[in-house]
Amino acid sequence: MIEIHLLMLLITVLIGLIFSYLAIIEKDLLKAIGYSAIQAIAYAIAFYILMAPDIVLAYIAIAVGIYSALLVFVVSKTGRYEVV
Amino acid sequence: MDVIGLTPIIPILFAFALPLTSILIKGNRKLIQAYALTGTGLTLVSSFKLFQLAYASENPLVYTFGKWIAPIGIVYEVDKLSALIALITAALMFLIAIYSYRYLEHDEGLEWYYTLYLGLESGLLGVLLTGDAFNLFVMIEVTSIAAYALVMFYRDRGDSVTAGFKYGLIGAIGTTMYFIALGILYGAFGTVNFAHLAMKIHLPAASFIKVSSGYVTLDVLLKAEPTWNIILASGVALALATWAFLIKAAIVPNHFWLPEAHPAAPSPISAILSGLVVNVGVYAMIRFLYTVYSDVSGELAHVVNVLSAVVIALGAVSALFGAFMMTIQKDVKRLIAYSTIMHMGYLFMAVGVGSSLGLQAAVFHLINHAVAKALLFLAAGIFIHAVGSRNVENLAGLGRKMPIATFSLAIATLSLVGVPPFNVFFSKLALFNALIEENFGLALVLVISSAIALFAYMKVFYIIWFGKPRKEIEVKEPMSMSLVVLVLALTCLAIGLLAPVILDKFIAPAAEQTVNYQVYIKAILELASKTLS
Amino acid sequence: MSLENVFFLLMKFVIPLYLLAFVIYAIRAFKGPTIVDIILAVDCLSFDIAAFMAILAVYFKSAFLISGAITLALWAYLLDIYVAKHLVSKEVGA
Amino acid sequence: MKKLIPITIIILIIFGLAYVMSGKIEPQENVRALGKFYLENSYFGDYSAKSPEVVTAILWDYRGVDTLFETSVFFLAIIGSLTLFRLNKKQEKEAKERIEKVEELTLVIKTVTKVIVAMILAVSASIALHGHLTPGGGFQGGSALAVAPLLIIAAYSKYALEKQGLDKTRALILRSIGLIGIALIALLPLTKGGFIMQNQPIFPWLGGSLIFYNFFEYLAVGAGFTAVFLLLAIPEKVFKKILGVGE
Amino acid sequence: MIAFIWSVIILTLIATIMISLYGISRRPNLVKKLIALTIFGDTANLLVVLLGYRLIYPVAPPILPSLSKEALQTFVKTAVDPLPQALVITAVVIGMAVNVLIAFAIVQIHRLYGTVDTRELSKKLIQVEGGEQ
Amino acid sequence: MNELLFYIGAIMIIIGGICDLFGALGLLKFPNFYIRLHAATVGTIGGAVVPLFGVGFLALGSDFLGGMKYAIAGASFVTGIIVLLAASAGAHALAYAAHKSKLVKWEPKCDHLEGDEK
Repeated sequence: MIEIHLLMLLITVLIGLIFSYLAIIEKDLLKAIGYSAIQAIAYAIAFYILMAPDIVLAYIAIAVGIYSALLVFVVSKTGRYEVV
Repeated sequence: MDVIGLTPIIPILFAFALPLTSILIKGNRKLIQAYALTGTGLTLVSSFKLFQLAYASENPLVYTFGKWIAPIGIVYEVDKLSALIALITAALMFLIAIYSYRYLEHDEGLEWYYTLYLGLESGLLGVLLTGDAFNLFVMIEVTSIAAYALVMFYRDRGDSVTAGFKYGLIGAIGTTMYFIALGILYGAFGTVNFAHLAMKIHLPAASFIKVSSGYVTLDVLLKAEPTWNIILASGVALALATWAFLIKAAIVPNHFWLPEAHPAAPSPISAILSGLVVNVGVYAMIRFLYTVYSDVSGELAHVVNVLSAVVIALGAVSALFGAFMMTIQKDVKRLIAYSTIMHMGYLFMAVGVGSSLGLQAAVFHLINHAVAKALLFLAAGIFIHAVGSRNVENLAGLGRKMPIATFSLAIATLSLVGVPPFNVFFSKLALFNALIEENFGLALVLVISSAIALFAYMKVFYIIWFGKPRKEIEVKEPMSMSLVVLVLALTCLAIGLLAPVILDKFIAPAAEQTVNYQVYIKAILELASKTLS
Repeated sequence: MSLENVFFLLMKFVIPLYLLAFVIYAIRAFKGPTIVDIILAVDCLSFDIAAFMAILAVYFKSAFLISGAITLALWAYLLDIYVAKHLVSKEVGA
Repeated sequence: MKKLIPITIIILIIFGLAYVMSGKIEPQENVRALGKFYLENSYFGDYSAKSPEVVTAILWDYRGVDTLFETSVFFLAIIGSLTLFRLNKKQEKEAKERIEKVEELTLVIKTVTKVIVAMILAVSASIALHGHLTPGGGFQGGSALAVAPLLIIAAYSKYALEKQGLDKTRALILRSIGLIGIALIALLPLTKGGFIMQNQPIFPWLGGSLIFYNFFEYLAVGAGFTAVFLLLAIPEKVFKKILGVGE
Repeated sequence: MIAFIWSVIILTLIATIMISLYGISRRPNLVKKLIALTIFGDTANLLVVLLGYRLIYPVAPPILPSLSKEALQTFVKTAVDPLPQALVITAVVIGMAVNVLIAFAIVQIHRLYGTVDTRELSKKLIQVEGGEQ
Repeated sequence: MNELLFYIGAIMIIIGGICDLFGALGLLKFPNFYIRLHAATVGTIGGAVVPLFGVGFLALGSDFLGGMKYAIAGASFVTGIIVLLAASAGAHALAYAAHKSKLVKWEPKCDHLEGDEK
């Protein structure tokens, strides 16, 4: 039965890996924020499966909410596109 | 005993209440200054009391927060080393608080400045007193975040904001590394307390310590075996932690933030950053190498030896690098910042040597460097405050108009390059002795870099004293600022003159106690058995 | 067959369905092409994960795990509003 | 699709390495001694914090000093942000003046936001004040509370929030009250001959002092986030004028 | 099988850390650096929580379900390690505090220089230093 | 009674799972953003709200959860109501933003929001 937990964990962690990669190479910063939000949601459910409800509550608030809102503010005050 | 626990709590309590107080007193500058002086003064008194207590007792002092003994809760474990450095820290912070008032007379936001300042003090003291590796992480973060914000205090100057940003980014990476290291340590040893870690590492050797407690749970807790391969885990964790401390102490591959961040801050903050905040890295390194991983045997010793070699090499490189970079600087504060890199290189060389002599030299040099470097920045700050520029050329000829400041600057420079009657000479002598035992080349590095630094300092000094003023400006020495630098200059001289006594009375016992991990563990265990029976 | 066994049988069908849906949402988020598509996918993903968390709470038989779902729903809505506001007017705050 | 080539290679390498590694790893099935100690003692036992929520018990009782200074890290970060964006009295008034064109979102969003704000207050308070029994606690509840002003800032504007009387200074005052409350609760045991942050004999009921800590932390965190985002919400044009740079 | 999936998870997290470090050091845009920094901190936290997990079934969160001695027995047998979770909550909050401060610094840099690109920033910084002399 | 509640809940969860999958497929396959919004509604209302209420009923009806079934049920209903409000408003906000900032290329037969441009 533990394999089901581990498989769910594996899927979330892989989604986290792929979307952090995308967030880092994406040139449109607003899209990068979206990708990093997906990474944060994936990690949130990973914390959930790891049986850490306290962290889930704190982490969702910070990584999905505060970081995204903060980054949207920062992007709206600076520039939207990254020049490479 | 409450004084141990209260020492870091007093400044943070004052910091918590300052924003509210400032709203209540409508931002009156004098009252805010008085408030800050009260906060730092109380801390100074408390840390002096702590110093007395620590030197009066044989064993390290232990304070248990919430009555929880060692591995369960957080303890503050104060040995002579931490008490000594804490005293220096609190004293310097108090003096610099006096100095700051005049220096910041043209700037708004004094209440924010002092809130961050008190937070910084609390973090520094917490780093020194704590006996828990995770609490060390939290305290390093308290120190760093206050430091980042203070570097950016001149928010309308681009260079200072950029420097603060870089400092923050690299600092965040470093502390996260340390956090991963802590995770690995917990995974392997099942604890994050320094004494308990030391006990698990010396597990066969530590069986001499009897736990006279009837409580089964605690007994199991103390005797639990490490769960992972401790050699691999120690290696990875030490490497990550060392990287973090190298960042905090600005040793060569990670030094690049320092020459930008230190000059960009207001001069009193530069003095604190260069004199005290970089010590965090050195102190934490000493704790890990000398207390937790002292006298290890077998493969673990191999790991520690490799680490020491790396630390020595990086220290030597940064000593030379700092010295060379000093000679080409035009900005006074940047020059002093590079000198900090050089001195941190010395300290890491001494820490890496691993002998008792090396530790003594490192501790003595750490203290001397803190005093002298703070003095240098403060004295330079007086000139910068008068002229409003950091360029050496603009400071030309000011020396004759400001005798006290120039006198202090002279003492600071002479002291830092190691001229005999002043304090740094004696610690450099001790460093030289310690290094020549290890390797002749390292001693040579010390001598060469000192000579280069002498050249760089003399150039600055010559310009300030004999240079032709660019334009005539009326300058007056501000009394409170001059007083502070004078006190520090006299301290330099006094430490220099009394060096053998100080080395004998304060430094040697501190070094001896730091290396003795058995006493460190015993203090915790005795308290545990006493509380429980 | 007791209710508990029925429930676990149910889970064997429902969990793969949800995981598959998450992966498909993730693909949409990856493909874009515009920012609103990504945010819409994030939105759906987070609301569905909130539902999934509630289901898993029954599956793990623990009431403590469910409060994450409420917060996730709240914050996902916040993200929507912020991105929408940024797209409508340059300043988010005003 | 071209973007995915490097990541595919990375994942393949990971699977290869994991195949090599998997023989050497033992799945961990036991808790470490210290963790077991906390599990056994947090409610029952001789070293009890009288809280069935083990994580909160560790956070605010066993390792309370960590959390006290963690709170002060957050406090210093907010003070640092205020230092960076500091305004004097006149400039603050200037920042509060409504700029001419304020883009508000549609009526639908505003109405829903109103309803949700009301729900947030209830949910966040329950998360925070049951922190010693169920997951959650001061920080989690406070950050949920902070959603309410953040939603108002986005859906209406920051001026709407300030018109209701919640400006930066008030948020800062609330925050200071919360922090001073935490510090006083931490120091209170000293007067009864205990240690700093001691819980049990001094606060003898369920959860002990945890509920006070959670309440004050709830206030402090909620107000702190509000202050940060109110500062960020000042329009760039206004701030550039105050700073005297650009355009 | 369990060990294989477990090691894949750990290696994936390490790979994520590497990618985020690449992002911090190599991407020129400061906002991108901040995004990478948040990912770095989160991944480190997840890695530490993973250390406290137990590979058993059933497994429970570290919260006592009911206040009775019988419940305690099964609870201790099934609950995961609470200490890493407590450490991680502290680390999450601290990381958030640092990131908020860094975000403010980025906004301020943009106000002063009009750019958030490191290459342009270093050019402008050199200009300023040259201008002072 | 319990069994009835349980089976109602179970059926709602199954409906939710299927709706979720179809919503996801729709989101993947539909050609442009405004059409994808319809699929998103299936995904959020059908895929999240329905199973959340389902979990609430199911938890009320299942005795194997013991005393915590009321907590689970209550939290699920609250989450369900929040999602019900937030999902629709969020989708509306995104659609409004997309239209206002002219992000998405489309050729409408008639655009009722045209007058709202100013």
